[in-house]
Amino acid sequence: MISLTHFLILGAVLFCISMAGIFLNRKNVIIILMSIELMLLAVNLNFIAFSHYLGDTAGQVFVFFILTVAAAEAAIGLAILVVVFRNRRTINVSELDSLKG
Amino acid sequence: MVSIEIDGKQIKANDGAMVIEAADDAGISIPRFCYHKKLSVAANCRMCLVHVEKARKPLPACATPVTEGMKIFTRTPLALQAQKGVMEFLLINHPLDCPICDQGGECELQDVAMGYGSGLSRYCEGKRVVEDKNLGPLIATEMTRCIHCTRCVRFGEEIAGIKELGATGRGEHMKIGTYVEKTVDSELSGNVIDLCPVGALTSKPFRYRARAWEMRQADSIAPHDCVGSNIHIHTKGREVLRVVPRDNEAVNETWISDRDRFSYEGIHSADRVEKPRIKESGRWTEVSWEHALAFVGDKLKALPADKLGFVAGPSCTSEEYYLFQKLARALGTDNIDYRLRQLDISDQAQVAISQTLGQTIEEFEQNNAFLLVGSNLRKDQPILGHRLRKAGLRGASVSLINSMDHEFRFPVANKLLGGAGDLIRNLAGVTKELLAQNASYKRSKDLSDVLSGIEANDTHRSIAKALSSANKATVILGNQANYHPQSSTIRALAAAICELSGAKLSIVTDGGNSVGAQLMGVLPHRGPGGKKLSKTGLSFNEMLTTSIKGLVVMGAELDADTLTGSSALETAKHAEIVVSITPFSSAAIEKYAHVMLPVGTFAETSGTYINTEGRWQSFEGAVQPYAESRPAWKVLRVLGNVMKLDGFDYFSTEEVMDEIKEHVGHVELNNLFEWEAPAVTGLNGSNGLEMIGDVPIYSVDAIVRRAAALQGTTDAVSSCVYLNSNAASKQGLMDSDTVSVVHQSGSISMTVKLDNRVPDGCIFLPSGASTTDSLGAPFGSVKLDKLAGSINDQGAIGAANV
Amino acid sequence: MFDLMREALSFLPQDLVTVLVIISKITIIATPILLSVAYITLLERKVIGYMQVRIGPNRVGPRGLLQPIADGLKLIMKETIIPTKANRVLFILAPVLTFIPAITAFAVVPFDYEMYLSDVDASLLFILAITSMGVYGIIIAGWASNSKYAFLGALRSAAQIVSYEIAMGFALVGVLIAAGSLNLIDIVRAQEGSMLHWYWIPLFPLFVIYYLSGVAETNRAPFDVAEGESEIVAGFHVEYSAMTFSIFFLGEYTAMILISLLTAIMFMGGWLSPFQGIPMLEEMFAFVPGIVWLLAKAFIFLFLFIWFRATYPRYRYDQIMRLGWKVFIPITIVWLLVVGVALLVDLGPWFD
Amino acid sequence: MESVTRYVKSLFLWELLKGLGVTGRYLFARKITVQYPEEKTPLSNRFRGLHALRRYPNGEERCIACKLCEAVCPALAITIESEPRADGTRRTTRYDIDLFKCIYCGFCEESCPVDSIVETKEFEYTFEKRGENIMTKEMLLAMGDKYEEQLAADRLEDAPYR
Amino acid sequence: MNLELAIFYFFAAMLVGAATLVVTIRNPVHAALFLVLAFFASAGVWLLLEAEFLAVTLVLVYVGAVMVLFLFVVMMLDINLVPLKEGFARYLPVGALVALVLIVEIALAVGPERFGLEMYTDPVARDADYSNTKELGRVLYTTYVYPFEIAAVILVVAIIAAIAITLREKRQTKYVQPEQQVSVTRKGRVRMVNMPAEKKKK
Repeated sequence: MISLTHFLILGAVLFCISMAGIFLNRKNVIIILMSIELMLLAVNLNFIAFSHYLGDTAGQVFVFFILTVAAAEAAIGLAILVVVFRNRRTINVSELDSLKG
Repeated sequence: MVSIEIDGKQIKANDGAMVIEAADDAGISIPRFCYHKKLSVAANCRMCLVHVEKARKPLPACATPVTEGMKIFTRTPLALQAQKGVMEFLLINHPLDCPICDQGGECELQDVAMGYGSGLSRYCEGKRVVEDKNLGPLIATEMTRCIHCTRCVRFGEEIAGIKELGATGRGEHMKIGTYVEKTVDSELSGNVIDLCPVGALTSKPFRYRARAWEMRQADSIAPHDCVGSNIHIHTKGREVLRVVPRDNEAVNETWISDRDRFSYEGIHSADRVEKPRIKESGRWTEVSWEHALAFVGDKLKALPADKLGFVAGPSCTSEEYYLFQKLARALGTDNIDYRLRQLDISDQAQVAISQTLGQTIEEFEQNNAFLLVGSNLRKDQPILGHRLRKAGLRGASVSLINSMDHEFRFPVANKLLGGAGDLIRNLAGVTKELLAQNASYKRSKDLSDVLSGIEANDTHRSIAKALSSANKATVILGNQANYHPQSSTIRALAAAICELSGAKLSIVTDGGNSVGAQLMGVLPHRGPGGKKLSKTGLSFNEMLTTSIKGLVVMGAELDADTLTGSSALETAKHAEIVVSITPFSSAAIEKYAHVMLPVGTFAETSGTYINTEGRWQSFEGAVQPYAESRPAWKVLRVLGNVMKLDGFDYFSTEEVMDEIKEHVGHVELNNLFEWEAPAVTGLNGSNGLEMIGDVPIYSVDAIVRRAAALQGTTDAVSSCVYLNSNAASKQGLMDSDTVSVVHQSGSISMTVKLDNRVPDGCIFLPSGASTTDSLGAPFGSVKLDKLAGSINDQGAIGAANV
Repeated sequence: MFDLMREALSFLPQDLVTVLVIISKITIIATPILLSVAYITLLERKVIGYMQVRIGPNRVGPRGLLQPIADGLKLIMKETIIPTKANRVLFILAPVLTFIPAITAFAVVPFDYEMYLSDVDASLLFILAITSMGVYGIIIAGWASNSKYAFLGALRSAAQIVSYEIAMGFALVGVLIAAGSLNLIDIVRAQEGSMLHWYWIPLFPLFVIYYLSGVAETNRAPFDVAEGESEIVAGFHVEYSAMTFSIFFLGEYTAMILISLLTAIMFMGGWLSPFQGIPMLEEMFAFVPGIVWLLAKAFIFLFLFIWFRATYPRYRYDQIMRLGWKVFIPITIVWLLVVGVALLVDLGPWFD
Repeated sequence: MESVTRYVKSLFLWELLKGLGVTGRYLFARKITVQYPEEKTPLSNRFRGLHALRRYPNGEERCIACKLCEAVCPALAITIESEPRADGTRRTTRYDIDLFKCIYCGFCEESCPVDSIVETKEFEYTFEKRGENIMTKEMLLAMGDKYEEQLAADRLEDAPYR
Repeated sequence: MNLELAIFYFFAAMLVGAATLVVTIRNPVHAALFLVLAFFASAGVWLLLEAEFLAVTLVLVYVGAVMVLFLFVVMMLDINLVPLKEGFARYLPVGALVALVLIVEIALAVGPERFGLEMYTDPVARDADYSNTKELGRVLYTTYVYPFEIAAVILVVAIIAAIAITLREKRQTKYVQPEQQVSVTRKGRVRMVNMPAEKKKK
């Protein structure tokens, strides 16, 4: 039988991996964005797991909102990325050191 | 000058000019067939009918002299209708065989029919058919196409001087042909091909080969005589298909000789060498250029400079001569010569830097008196012969001192014939007579000593009178005079005559570029531009008697291009290396040479010829050199590089020319020279027969000797012993007998031919052929022994025609 | 039939039997689809040929009937060329990714009252989600080919599909508002009554937009700029040959069938007889199984696909995007309001 | 009014439906496809197919090497070399047509003064090796011999219009 | 081990593997594709948790749209990958350490002693006609209607912001309005004028 623990551990591992991903790819904005998406996914997993085991739909509603906001975040993040690349010809975080637009 | 109006255009015309001339000058085109600016007016084609104001009928423009205020219209309905009508009449009997006609595409009749004719013929009866004539190996005929313009007939009468072609019959039955079955033999006969406005007379070697529009045209210079006729070379792909004249009033007018016209056949002879060849233990192998040049370079460098000899023929380009002498002198030798046929060069230090005509060709024609010494001008330099004839017809007095009774087609004032000795004796006679008249001559003492034994006869006196009385006179030394074993004496006497009579001295040389060879310094005693050398090298004849170890031969075949063929071959045989820079191979070359470097002929290289009047004429190559052969100047240039000699880095003949101009540009040509008193001795000859030699017109150089059509003409003298009937009967010989000819260095057996042009006591033997080279120089006494087994002994075949 | 199978296999464990039954159901659905894809290609060539006043393929077999088999054989036998600089794994994966979503969607398609593979509650959503996966095949194909043309084609195609998915989704929202369910079976049931009860009348604009978006989604003419041969050779599948190419083909035609079926189900009453509610005819045609009606309706839409291709010239790319964003989406939104109002006022005969 | 009609028409995609109508009508139109290898359309007697060189009835080749075809050929496909034959007549020694260059314009045929070079109705030919695209004089004459009857008939039929 | 557990482990392994590859793989296109796989796997996990609607939405929104956007950006930008991968090895220990510390912390916090099977009983089995979608919809449109509206506003703002950020200033292409194009008639383009013939001036 699957217990809540299974899901919680899975979420934790996922979160740690994405955390490590941000460290490992600290130069590449795209991968950082992806890692953030993964992080949110881990969070969502916990929400749904608790919602399921507690029999409360509120958790799922939260997931719904997180999905919405995450999509918006991805859209704006990528838009910024595209503009940055267009202006600077690079997406290397360590080179993005100019405050001038 | 009169002023006339043609098509509303005001024109000034010369008095007495014909309307068509005025129109041509003004650039107004009037169609014509029979009119030609170099020929007399016949006005028989009627194509040039024009409308003249106040004339009731259209008038032929070629036969209507201009008058003051004349108004001419070439485009009025009357003129156009007349032209259209004439065109229709002309086409009545002209076959519509343009597709198989060689003239198709460059036919005046075609062009004029397109421009002035009607698209329709109302004639529906049968067309006239005319039998074709055999005019020899040069001219093909299709007499049905003839439109009776009579240009060819007038050419024969007026230019060539032989009335070979003529019209027989009248009206519908008029035919152009030779009166009897005869070929057309003039040395200028090929010009009727250009003259013929239709395809009735076309070139036989070119027959059916190509169309006018297929060929590319390149300007060039003919290399076979010292006139340097301007020619167009017509090519298709890598092949030279024909040669036609290029108008140059100053040189060849609109004519060229048959030799220049048909020699191109030799370019594609089977003798052409494809790749460099090296002889190894008697066997020829083809090698690469790198290999061949390295081989030649190594061999030449290994030999001591004084054992090297450089020999060039008289028809190379100036650039080739220049590089050739530069190569020789860079190798440290002055053993270089181009005078392969001159036996006596003892006056080489005194003679002019370059031997020329001494005047321009146009001036040459203007002379009132001529003395030809040892020259068959008509055959040797046909264009000069034509100029001479023009002068002769005009009334100039022409005198000959010749060994053979060459035919000149105009009245000759005085004629003196005889062997080598007689030549000098007659010249001395003229000199003596002139000396007698002009006692105040500064060198009269030198001469009178020499000429003490000479008596002047009436003819001498007549010649002397003609020369001294004429306001413009010329003494011409021809090939025979130059080849003469005592030619220095001839030159001295001629110079003396000129000084005494005020005449000009003209020395016409053989080959296309003798003048160039002299100016470029292909001589043992002079460098480029006549620069005096500290040391005199060996001349060609001296090379033959010295043991030369390395011989470089350019543009010459030692057997046929020398008068002393056998000894030349003997010398070559003893050399360690003989390099032949030649387009062709031959049995003789294969025997004497060790390396053959194939080079291009005149059509395949760019270069410059300097003609006998000192005119520099440059030309471009018309075609790619055959197979792997290269232009000779490039071969010499790379040979210089291979031997690591300085100053051989040229990229074009123009660069070479620029360098030549630096050395030669300042030279002024003048034939007169400080002659030394000649020795007029040894004139009596032998009691027996004396030999006369000359190079026939179609044996002058390697290309001509390989031109098949020219070799089929009657001028291509076959190797026989020629003597007149008188001498023959004295010797007990008949025509076609076989005799053994015994001369200085050998004997050969030959057929006898009777020819009354040969003077008494002489026999004539053509030089320049491999069959006669073993006899040595063609002068001096000779013996004929009748051999058994002659044809006439067997009585089988009658006398051949003479 | 499946009950019989369960009984026969009762000696096996229960779970295994379930799996086996599902697999056999999948086979029964998938095989005809694959076969019909083959013959739709023939149909397409024939119909386009006829519309262009020619005969079309007629060499292989009687009247060209074996042509698809010959084509298939040829494609199987040919060498699969993988460009040197291509990404091998993704290059092979891409055609699979186009085909799998298209065929997976059939899992929730009901063919008759009781004839379906699975009755998913949110089957409409499922179909939407699964079909949106098809774009990956195209993007990956374009990228993995490492070719300019393929990449351009992929970008065009992806942007087009994503855009039209919105209009398509809105059109489906209209259906789901009208039917009050995300379940396809319930949607068909909601249209029972007569031909006039079908949703094509109240949702006519949505019906047209759904179908046209379907045409655009499948990259068919006149929206086939993704493979516009006059500009970018063949678009995303330039570099594909033989089997890999034929799987793209399979995917495209399976998607066509799917769109046709869904249109029939959602707007034309699915398996319902057109004579329902008409006194005499209803009985007369009562014997005809519902699946025949469904297939007949789907065939009409399939034929329209082909008809469009034979008729219309290709849209320019910017015109396609304009049509999707500026025409279709506004219309669907407006009509959603109309449907909402109609639902509020219980407009008969559909919303009462 | 007109704008209203146009609006209605565009709303109901009238033009597009008309287009569908056109193709729909043609779906049932009579098909005009010719089943090529079995059926063939009649060829004009001016059809321009593979070339041939004709002969006179006595067997003499017609071509006289006038090279008009070579000159007129816009694609420079014809190569002719000529020489007098042993009997002195003007003949070709080489007559090549490069079928890769040839554009089958028929100018050669039109320019030929003796109707020698003609174009047959033969259009079904292939090359398998390099070099087969060159039709030599022998091949052309063979073509002429093979189709002489047809060629003569075609020319006769067309004669009044030339 | 029953089927359900097996499916869980399968999806879990897929999720963890894909996630690991996302953060470690060199090629960002591959990373994005593995992220898609990760979303898929988590959708599978969510299905096990009976959140069908969210699972399908995850696929629809993330796989169908967001990741396509990611791929687009990754493919379109001409990124020089070499410098971006620099220092991967250098950061590896730090990253691993942080991840490890984090996982230990979480394990201490959410161990089975607090969230174990014993603590939480199995969720109550739903009725046959229970619809997750319906339930979610009910809650969303009642209790959470304001947050729902706010989320919608956020999305709209995000769309507008994204377009505004990337929009280039000037439009160089000369765009034709198709509706104007097709409505052109002869009348609108050609004007027939009646004029007397001009007389030639002398």
